[in-house]
Amino acid sequence: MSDNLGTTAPHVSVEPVSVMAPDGTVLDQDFVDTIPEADLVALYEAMLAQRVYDDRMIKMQRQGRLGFYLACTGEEACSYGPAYALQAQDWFYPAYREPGIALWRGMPFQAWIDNMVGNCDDPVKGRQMPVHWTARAQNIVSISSPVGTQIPQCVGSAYAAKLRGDDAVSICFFGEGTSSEGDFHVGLNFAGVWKAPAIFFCRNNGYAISTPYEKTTAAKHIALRAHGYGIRGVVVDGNDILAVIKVVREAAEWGRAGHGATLIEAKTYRIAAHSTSDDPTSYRTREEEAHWGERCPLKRLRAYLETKGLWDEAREQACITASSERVISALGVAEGKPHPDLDTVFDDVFAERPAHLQAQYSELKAHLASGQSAYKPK
Amino acid sequence: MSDNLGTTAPHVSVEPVSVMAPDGTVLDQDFVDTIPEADLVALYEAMLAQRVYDDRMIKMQRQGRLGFYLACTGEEACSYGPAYALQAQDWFYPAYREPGIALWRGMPFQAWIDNMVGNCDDPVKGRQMPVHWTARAQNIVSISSPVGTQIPQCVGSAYAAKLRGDDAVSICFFGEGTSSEGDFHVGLNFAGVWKAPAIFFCRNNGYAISTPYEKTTAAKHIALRAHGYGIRGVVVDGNDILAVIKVVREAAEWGRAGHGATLIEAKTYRIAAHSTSDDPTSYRTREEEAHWGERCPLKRLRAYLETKGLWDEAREQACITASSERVISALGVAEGKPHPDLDTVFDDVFAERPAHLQAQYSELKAHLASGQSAYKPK
Amino acid sequence: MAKMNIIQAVNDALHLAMKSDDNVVVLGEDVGKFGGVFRATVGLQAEFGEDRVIDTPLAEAGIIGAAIGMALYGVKAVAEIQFSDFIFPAYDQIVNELAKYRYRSGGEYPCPMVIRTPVGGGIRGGHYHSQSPESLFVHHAGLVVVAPSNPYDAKGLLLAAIDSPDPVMVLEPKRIYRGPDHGKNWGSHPKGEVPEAHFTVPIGKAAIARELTGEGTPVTIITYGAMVHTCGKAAEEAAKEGIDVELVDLRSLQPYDLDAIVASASKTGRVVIANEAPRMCGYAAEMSAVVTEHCFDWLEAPVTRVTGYDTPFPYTLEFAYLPDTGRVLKALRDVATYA
Amino acid sequence: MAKMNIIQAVNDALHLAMKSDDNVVVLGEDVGKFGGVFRATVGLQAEFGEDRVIDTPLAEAGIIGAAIGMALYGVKAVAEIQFSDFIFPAYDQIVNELAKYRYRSGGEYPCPMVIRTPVGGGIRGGHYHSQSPESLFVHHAGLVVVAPSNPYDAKGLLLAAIDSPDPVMVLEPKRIYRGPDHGKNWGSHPKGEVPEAHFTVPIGKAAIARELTGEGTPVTIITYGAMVHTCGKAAEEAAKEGIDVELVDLRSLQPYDLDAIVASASKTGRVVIANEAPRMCGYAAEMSAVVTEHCFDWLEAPVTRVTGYDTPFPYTLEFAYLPDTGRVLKALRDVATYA
Ligand SMILES: Cc1ncc(C[n+]2csc(CCOP(=O)(O)OP(=O)(O)O)c2C)c(N)n1
Ligand SMILES: Cc1ncc(C[n+]2csc(CCOP(=O)(O)OP(=O)(O)O)c2C)c(N)n1
Ligand SMILES: [Mg+2]
Ligand SMILES: [Mg+2]
Repeated sequence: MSDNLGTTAPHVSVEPVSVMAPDGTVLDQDFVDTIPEADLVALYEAMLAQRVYDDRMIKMQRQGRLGFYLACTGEEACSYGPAYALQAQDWFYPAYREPGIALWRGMPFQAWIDNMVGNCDDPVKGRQMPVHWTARAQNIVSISSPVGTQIPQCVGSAYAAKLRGDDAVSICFFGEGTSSEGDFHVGLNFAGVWKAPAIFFCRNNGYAISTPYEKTTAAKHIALRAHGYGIRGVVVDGNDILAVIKVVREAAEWGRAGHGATLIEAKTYRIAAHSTSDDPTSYRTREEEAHWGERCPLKRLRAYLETKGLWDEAREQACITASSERVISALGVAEGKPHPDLDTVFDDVFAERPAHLQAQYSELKAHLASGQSAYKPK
Repeated sequence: MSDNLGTTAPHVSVEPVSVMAPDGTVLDQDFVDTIPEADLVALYEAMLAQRVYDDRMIKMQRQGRLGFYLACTGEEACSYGPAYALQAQDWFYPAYREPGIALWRGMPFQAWIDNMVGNCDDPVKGRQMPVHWTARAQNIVSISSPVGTQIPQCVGSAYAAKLRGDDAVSICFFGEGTSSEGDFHVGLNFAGVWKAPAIFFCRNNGYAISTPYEKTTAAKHIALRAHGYGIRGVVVDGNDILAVIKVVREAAEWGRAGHGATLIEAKTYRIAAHSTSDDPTSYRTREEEAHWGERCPLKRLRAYLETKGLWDEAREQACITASSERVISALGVAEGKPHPDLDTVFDDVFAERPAHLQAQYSELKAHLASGQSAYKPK
Repeated sequence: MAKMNIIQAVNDALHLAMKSDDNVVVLGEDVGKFGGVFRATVGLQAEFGEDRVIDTPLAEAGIIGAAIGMALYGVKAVAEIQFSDFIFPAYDQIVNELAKYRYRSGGEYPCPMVIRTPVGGGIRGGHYHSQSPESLFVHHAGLVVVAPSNPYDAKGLLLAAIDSPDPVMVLEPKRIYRGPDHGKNWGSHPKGEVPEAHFTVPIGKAAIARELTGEGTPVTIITYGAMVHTCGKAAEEAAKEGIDVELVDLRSLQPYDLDAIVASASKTGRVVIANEAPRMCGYAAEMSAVVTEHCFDWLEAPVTRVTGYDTPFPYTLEFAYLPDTGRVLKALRDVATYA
Repeated sequence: MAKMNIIQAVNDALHLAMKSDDNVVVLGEDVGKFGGVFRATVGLQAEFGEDRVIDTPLAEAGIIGAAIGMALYGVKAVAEIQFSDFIFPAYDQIVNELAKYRYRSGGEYPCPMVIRTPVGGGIRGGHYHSQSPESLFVHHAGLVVVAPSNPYDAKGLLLAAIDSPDPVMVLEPKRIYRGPDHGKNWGSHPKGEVPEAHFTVPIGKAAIARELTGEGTPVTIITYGAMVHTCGKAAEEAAKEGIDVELVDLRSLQPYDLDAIVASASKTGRVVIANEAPRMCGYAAEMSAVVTEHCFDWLEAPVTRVTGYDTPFPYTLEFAYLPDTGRVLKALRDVATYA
């Protein structure tokens, strides 16, 4: 336990927490020792697989097989780390760049892919764009496009758990761009007053689409804002998955101990484009991208595992091949499934379908049957 | 100039700035000397008059002569101080508890009273509740009931002035309760990025209606939030008008010098009820009220003026009597004036009255003429 | 049965709900120690504690956002927004999040919670203490919206809202909180009699606040909230002139009781719709369109709206602005004599 | 004249306005270096500098709030909201502040500024990149709301908006940004010809996008934005079946062109109203009510709405959800054959 946690008075620190240097050298062996080697390997494999999924999916989107995709390339540690650090009863509010939350916590891979396609088995029933999945069984809350809205919601869940006497913390993910929204402020302030066991995980990846950090805020660090809410504030090297695990664990302990919330700022970099709708060449340099490419979280963990003899090029290639096959095959399966049923347009608006929606449903059904609709069911 | 201003790197300080102790003892003679004695007397007279207006108006409201009133009792220094400290070209966004902005800057007293009554000469044409005046000639922006909305607007004006090369700062007033709204965050963050010559004046009077500071935020000071926006942050004794003048002047110099915004937190106390719709007896103690009553800004300045021989009980009584007569007579005049014309309902929705509003106007006019309306013009 | 005004009925409903279910939480600005600016939550914090009756910071987005999070987790939040004019900082949370949660999560995350908020004019509140925002919420699918017009319905609808699996907005007409006549007199009103036990008023069902007598030209009025009383008075006046009004009190705005509307409109063929909100794209517009679509062949006169004007809400001239008995009466005469 | 699509027309209008008046400022998320996610502001920052073409922090309330402050001070801000689905964090600033400033200040503080935002579906955006929020702004008095359906109007209305003394919202139908046929083909459309100089399209005036030919049963369609093209195609189909459509492209939603509506509806007696937004309390409801109120004696059939359904906006089934040519055609047949 860091001395940052030794007291119940929240503390704000902007010295980035790191466990490994960019070249994989261990800076905090004690912490590394808390994580079984098998887990380190599993985490690396999962991040590498994610990299492969992301690359594949972007290609598929270019081929017109997906409507949209958004990768977490370079930021894998910021979702696999927290997913690993927290417990089954904890609640997650991911943004759109945290696939690791889903996949590490056990959302079925095929369901995740079905969401990318929006087919009849998509957990959200084809209602949202790709990358907006949900996983109730894993306490992972439905992803929203509007950014920041989930921050006060996460505080509500954290408070509810506390009220019920449950030992659960709630964590919310968002980018540094999102931290400019009013909901950020409102949520963190409520969390402070309520001493809610919440963790606010800000991925500072340098950009909000094209907008660089300097145009997002004049604050040196987002974590400094913790001062204004009377909660803990921590900066972490977001490309160091072990450091991420460490700070999330500490934040969870702090919350479970009844001390309240923590704002974590993870410094990382969005190596990929914002999404398949974006082209970063117009707003940043190739040098900058290359610089961060070198510091990517996979390289770092791999270097460590290799020194320990836990990883090698053969395993690397095997993992890449297996992941690639896995995603291609799942995508093929997903593409083979039909569209969600017409009912899905009118269901789940309310618990029961009211008369006016039943009437609209009948009207639309007749329209499709007439053969005059622009929509062709699949 | 305090060393707080000696550098261009914004600094956050939570040591309350004070110029006079609560008993009137001077702590910073150099600063006192920058203010002509005549001005000190004028400021005291204005604050005392304000106290009288507020007391009278509350009585009038109880007698049913006003629909609503809201006093600034105990917080007079927080509007008369900034009004004095700033310049003619500066822009003001008052909340509802800053009459000093209007009256010190020269809004005609009768117009201010006409607003309380909502008569035909009310500058807002009887469209808003009392205490929601406007004074374009003084660069004082229209008061809104929704709290916090003016904070980003103030940043817009500050930016506009900078863009035009005008030497104007913009100042926005709000309570500590209001600092919980999203607009607070959004506005201060924009100001930071834009280095806008804005001053955010937070009157921390301990309550948001019945909600005490501890339920508003877990932050020790609102001023700490400046850390999160890369702007200056200052705490001031809000019952010390000279200290208020000092920090506002410094903030204005900082802004005019191109360094950007300042968040000022003025620690004060709302001695009166929130408004004539409120009764504080259920949520706070008489002792607390008495404690702060002793520390009121009028007592403090009066003590100083008396030591200097600039004030005495005779002048006190004369001022009270004159102010009382002034407000009673103005209120009588205001009550004698007719209601705003029916046109005022349909004017100013747009620059020109469109056809549908003209039709609605004609309809209403006919209705009134029919004698069947619930409304009786005065 | 007990005599209650709307505030007491709301307070009583909250009290019952909190007592019977530990899972119910009340939150909002000044709802705790103070009991709310309209006193609707008085006594709750003393009885149920600060953890369940929460004085929140001043931030509507936080109140609704946090209540959503509670709902997702399984706690039933009843949030108060002090005045509906101040609900807009939470508009995004309500329309993009609350309304859409169940749908966008494929049914995995329903979001049952309640928002209570006082609406409407008539209390000398001017611009920002008088608005009627119902159509702005009805337009977004996913929100149940109800608007009681009396103490009985206020209690029964609020309890139904708390029991509902959907998010429900309860729009409380503040001008009749303490009585329908200039804020007085629930005592003598039949709907001022309210059972003390738990009961619900079904969501989606209108009430007939005045039935046809069979004497005179039949006309339907469709309305809700405080306007039920304005229209009721107009109906009494109109009766003297040979106009026989069936007064439909919608009670639920989303979903609404199409059967009741069609039954009345097709019977009378003459329809007046009244609401306080501005005309353009207000709830009355929807009712007008619906009546035309479903009852065209029965219509003897154009469906006619009596509404607030398309201006912000004024202060001094409030009672000129607000649709009053005289304006409803004029509309009744117009449709009754239309030929 | 030049060939332009809507994006180019918008870009051209902004360019002209900024060039002729130093006082015009553009702000929004990603509008500067990147030129906007739809590329509407491309090149402006390079030409007019970072002070006048501002990449803001990600906060819609800040964009609109700051633009209001600029307007009060005398600077003309043209704010972009990246998608209208994301406008709701700024809803309070728009409806409680911007809309009411002139009124609540007794005319002392007019607030002329422009909000541009892409609206509507058809681009595979699902829930949160497809909404059509017009009625939510029209309901609040004080906001001018326009909705161009082609490049010519897009440029002319935007320039009129920038010249206007009132706050104006320009709702840009994103699905036809680059062409009316599945996002292609402004090239061959007559309104793809746009004058290069400054010109304005008058606010408050509708256009007749298709005139009656005199052959067949006359029917009026009232619509705007992208639906003008869906309806235009339906009108062509309908002509083959003996239905003769007068297609009213409203262009301005607030204020709207009552004369044009009444002229057409009273001529044809049969009216279809089409909009993409959900039905309940949508803009079509207002048009339906208005037509009934003003043209009742001429109506041969119930005024009929073709709208989005009262559900959130789906992704995979988007083209089932969106009102299409077939649905408009069905409505045309229904009203044309009504007896
Ligand atoms: C309220 C809202 N406004 C605008 C957008 C459009 N948008 C989507 S992502 C994004 C940038 C987010 O940046 P950041 O929070 O830093 O997250 P990152 O994408 O870098 O992970 C924007 C502006 C949105 N989704 N929601
Ligand atoms: C957006 C909004 N929500 C709620 C209110 C109701 N209200 C009016 S004043 C007030 C308390 C404000 O407290 P604070 O900001 O501390 O200012 P003070 O009254 O203490 O000067 C509240 C909740 C409002 N005016 N606006
Ligand atoms: Mg980012
Ligand atoms: Mg206060």
